Amino acid sequence: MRRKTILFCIFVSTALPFLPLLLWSISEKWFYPALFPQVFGTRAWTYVFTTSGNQILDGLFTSFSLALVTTTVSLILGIPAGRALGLYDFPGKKITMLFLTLPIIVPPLSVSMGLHLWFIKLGLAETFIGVVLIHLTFCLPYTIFVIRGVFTDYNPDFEEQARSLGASPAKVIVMVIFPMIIPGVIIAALFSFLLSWSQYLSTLIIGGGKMLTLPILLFSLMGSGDRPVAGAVSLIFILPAFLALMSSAHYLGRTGLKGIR
Amino acid sequence: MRRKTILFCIFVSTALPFLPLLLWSISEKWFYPALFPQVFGTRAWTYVFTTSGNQILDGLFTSFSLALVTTTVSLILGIPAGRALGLYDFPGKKITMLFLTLPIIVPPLSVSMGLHLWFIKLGLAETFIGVVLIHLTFCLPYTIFVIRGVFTDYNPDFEEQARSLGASPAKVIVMVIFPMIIPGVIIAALFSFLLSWSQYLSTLIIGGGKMLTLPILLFSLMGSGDRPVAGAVSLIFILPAFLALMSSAHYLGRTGLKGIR
Amino acid sequence: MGYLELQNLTINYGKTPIIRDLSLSISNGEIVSLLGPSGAGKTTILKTIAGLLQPASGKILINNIPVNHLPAEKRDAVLIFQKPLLFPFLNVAQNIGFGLKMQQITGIKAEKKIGKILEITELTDLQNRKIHQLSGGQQQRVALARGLVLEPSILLLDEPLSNLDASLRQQMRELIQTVQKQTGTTMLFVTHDQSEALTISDRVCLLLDGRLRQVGKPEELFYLPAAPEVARFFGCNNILCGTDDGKKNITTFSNTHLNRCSNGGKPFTIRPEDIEILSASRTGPEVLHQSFEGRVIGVTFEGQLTRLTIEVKKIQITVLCGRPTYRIGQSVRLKMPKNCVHFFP
Amino acid sequence: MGYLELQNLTINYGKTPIIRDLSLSISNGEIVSLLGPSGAGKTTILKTIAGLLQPASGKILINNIPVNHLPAEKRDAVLIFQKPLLFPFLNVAQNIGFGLKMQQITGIKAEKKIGKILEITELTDLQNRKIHQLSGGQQQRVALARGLVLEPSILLLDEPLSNLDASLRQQMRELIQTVQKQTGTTMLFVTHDQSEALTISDRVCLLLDGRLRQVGKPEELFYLPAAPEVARFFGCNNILCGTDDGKKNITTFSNTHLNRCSNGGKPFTIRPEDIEILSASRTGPEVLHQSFEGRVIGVTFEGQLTRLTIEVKKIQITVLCGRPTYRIGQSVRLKMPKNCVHFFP
Repeated sequence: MRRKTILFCIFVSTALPFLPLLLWSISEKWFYPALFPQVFGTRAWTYVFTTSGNQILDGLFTSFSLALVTTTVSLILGIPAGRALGLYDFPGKKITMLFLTLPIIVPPLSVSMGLHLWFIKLGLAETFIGVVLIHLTFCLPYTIFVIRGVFTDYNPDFEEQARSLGASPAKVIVMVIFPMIIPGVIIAALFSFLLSWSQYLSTLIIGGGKMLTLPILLFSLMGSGDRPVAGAVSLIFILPAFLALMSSAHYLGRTGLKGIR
Repeated sequence: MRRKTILFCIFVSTALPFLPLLLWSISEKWFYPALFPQVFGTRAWTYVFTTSGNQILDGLFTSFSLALVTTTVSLILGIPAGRALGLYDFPGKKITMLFLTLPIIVPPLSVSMGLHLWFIKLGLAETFIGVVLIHLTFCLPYTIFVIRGVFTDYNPDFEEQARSLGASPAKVIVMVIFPMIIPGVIIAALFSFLLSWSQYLSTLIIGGGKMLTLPILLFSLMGSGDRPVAGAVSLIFILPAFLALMSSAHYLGRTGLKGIR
Repeated sequence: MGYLELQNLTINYGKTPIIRDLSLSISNGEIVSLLGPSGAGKTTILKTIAGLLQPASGKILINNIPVNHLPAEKRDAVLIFQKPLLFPFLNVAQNIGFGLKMQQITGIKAEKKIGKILEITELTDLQNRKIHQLSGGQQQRVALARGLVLEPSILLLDEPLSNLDASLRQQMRELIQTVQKQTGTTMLFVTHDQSEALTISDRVCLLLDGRLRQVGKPEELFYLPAAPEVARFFGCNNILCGTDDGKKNITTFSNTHLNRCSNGGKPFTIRPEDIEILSASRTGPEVLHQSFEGRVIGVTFEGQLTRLTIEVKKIQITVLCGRPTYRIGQSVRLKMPKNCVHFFP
Repeated sequence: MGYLELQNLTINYGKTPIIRDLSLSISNGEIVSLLGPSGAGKTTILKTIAGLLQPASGKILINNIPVNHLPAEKRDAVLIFQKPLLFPFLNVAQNIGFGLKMQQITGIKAEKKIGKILEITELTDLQNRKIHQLSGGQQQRVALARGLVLEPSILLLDEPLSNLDASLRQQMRELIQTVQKQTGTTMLFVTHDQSEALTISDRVCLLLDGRLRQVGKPEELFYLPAAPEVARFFGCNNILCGTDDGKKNITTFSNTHLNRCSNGGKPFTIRPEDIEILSASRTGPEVLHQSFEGRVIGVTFEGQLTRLTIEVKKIQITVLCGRPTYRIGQSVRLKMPKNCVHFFP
């Protein structure tokens, strides 16, 4: 009974915030004292998917490409680094881990501010690459952490066993290492993608208004007061997180959420 | 050699963003093409700590109280929930875990937007409690995750052994459970505090400009263009993260960063 | 002083009884082992005695006082778990002192008690060590000391030797015996290892399928098993139906059917190492009368003993002999000495 | 066909040699065990043969062909690790087929081979199971099958029984022997458990301190140890200095000093279970001449055997006898049968 209560509380408290967004997006009229919209309608969704909503589709594209590139780079650099941190002991490992946590816990606002001038000097401000780089400052450490977690549970003896069973070093990578770490890699990719996807301040500071990502559009929609459209865009904005979460539920369950706990 | 290279890269890439903040805060003049300030000075720091900087000290206080209350509530609710999730198997555990990840990976912007209207209706908008509640939507799941991690490595047999050695149930809590989980609790508290401390959008949306926390002041300073003061405030802003990290290095090392990997 | 009495104890897991109607009484200063296969519910019994589980029915008496209603911390019995479970946030001496602290015993009095136990368990040099600096064997010693320092009437030990490797096991076994002699503590310990139970204990209680099958001195269980299951548990597969000449000299034997005998025989057993193999040269009528001809069909050299499988009239008999001097196919004569033949009661 | 020859193999860990100058040759179809205490470098030898480590010097020949330069995947020897190390992302049949896939053997040919091995290892019913659905013993069987299916000239097994409990160990032991008979695979297996080595192998190689101390049949190592260390490894502590009457009848004996003898004696050993205890009634001069009077100072009932410690002229002798009929303090006469006395070479 006590556990069911806990379960119920958790469920309600997590689902609650998303209900109003849905309600907003299908409302035509919703004023202060009412608990639910007075008039329902599809204006907001029509707006988002018609030509006048081009800006939103562009934002979707910008956000998506930013997140994709950031994630790819994070994985390329993060997998070898995470493997080294997870499998081997070496002097300075502890201090490395400590420094890696820094960008995760220090707010992106400060990091972005700090790097802004240097980015201007290097011609990176207001560019796609610049924004990718600023996103990498937190996506990469996060990826390294998750991959490191994968490799602390990883037994390199599997590789030797495969060698003795006749697998060449190349085949060991493709047929042993890769399938062994793929659940962790998917989680790392997921988080890296969503971290980049949901950036607001850092994109604004380094992108200088040139990179109109979905969160930036969303915030300006908030300011303009068109809440139904903001609600609809907000749902689009949440969609990949939700999709990714559901599709990776299998892996999340399997690894016991080791990567992100 | 290869590992030393990795180490060096990691070190440089994490320390780099904070150097310009320091330089900004002690500069009087720093214009575009120069790599370093042309004129150094203490104007920014003087401003921050004099009467004219009262607003900043107020912001510091607001941020600190918000983070402290959020963390306390997170721990009070998160420890029993995390214990249940970590120690026991029950139907619906997996789905609970899945829903718990939602607020962590869904951007605070959407959550805040979604809850804003309901908060207005409940009279929570623009209040301290309202902002605490919105911070809790992500601080609490995070805390539950970390505490759950602590309890998956925890052996409840310790409690039975203590009972057999003569400890009453109350003494078991104080003298066995508490010291066993304290490193994890410290990490959970730390992350909860820093998560709340660094919130910008959610505070802005729910607080409606009434809760002038440090990040909100910082962002408006950015806009005003007084970069030396922004740099100094930014360093103050980073300080607790840095202090907490250093003071908890002991625990972080001990638990192998299990809580946050 | 330490008397323990269990009266008709039944313990359920959920609603299934796993221990049924168990009665046992242990005298002051005895070392009694509770022996049984893994998963037989041995630990459950210890936890019930310690007060960490409630029995479905039955009484538990410590020093003749019923303790069913007492919570674990108030029972005069300390359970030492299989894993050392030392508190990682305390050092060795603090771990040992934990129980004393719970009893409000502090200061010099506690120090004296701890010092004495440290000496007995040879841990004095390690008293300021942290737990993670100890080896597995040292941790096990500290766990034992942590229980002993409380001078409980009954010390309950759950597989105290199972996590140790061979040489440490020997050391720990000797330590438990030494400690028992020095302190006179009544001990009930659980094990699944028959040689451990036979070596260390004054009495052995064999638990099979949730019931006590036999309680007695080690030699009694080993040489005079109460039932075929007991004999099999101690590694004796020679369960046969036999007829004797009235003086326990077996004249004919056959296989049992579900441990029962038809055609007038009585079920008996003989330990494989008690069967004698007669040299081929002895062929007098007396020898022929009291022995059986068979053929060696299996030889496994196991070190101290060699395991022979010998077929006598299509019945397979296991014999353990010394040096491996027999070959497969060889004809041998077996003798079952009458003082070694045991008819089941 | 499977011949393995190691010539003067030296293996370093870092710069410290851990295996020195090891030579060994194994014939087709033999089961040879590499026995030694934990940490003796046994696994290192297997890894070196398999090609996962490079020796500092020395040659490895498989079927008379030097293989030092070949990478692991091209050597005709498969190493089965101590842990099953089954790939969690493949099912049982896929795990067994992994090596075949690496050799480009697929389709019906692979299926046939896998099917045959599944049968031999009694895994046919489990072939579609996922790894995490298997018990520890089943996993170990799959690991063995995964190596066998490749029909390597040499199968290297690293402690194949160590992760199993007693009854599974027995099953797995029999499986290895059955498989060996059916496939005729040459096997080199590593163990730290002497009874395992003695039971399963055609020949035993005892590795102590990085060197092969003795190689031979199980009985040779057990009864004719080449050195006191070998005798001690097999649990025999009776290492003495003795003089004989020329016919191997020991007339006097004394303690050794660092395994050496002063005053003319020669070091010898006798297994504790080979020493006879004479009944007190036999007192003829011949008996007195060939036996030694002593006093029992320790009795431990261990089940099949009873361990007696007997003091003869202040020298402690260990004797293993059958039933525990002796008491501490009792006077006994020991006889050391001359065919059981072994003088060290």
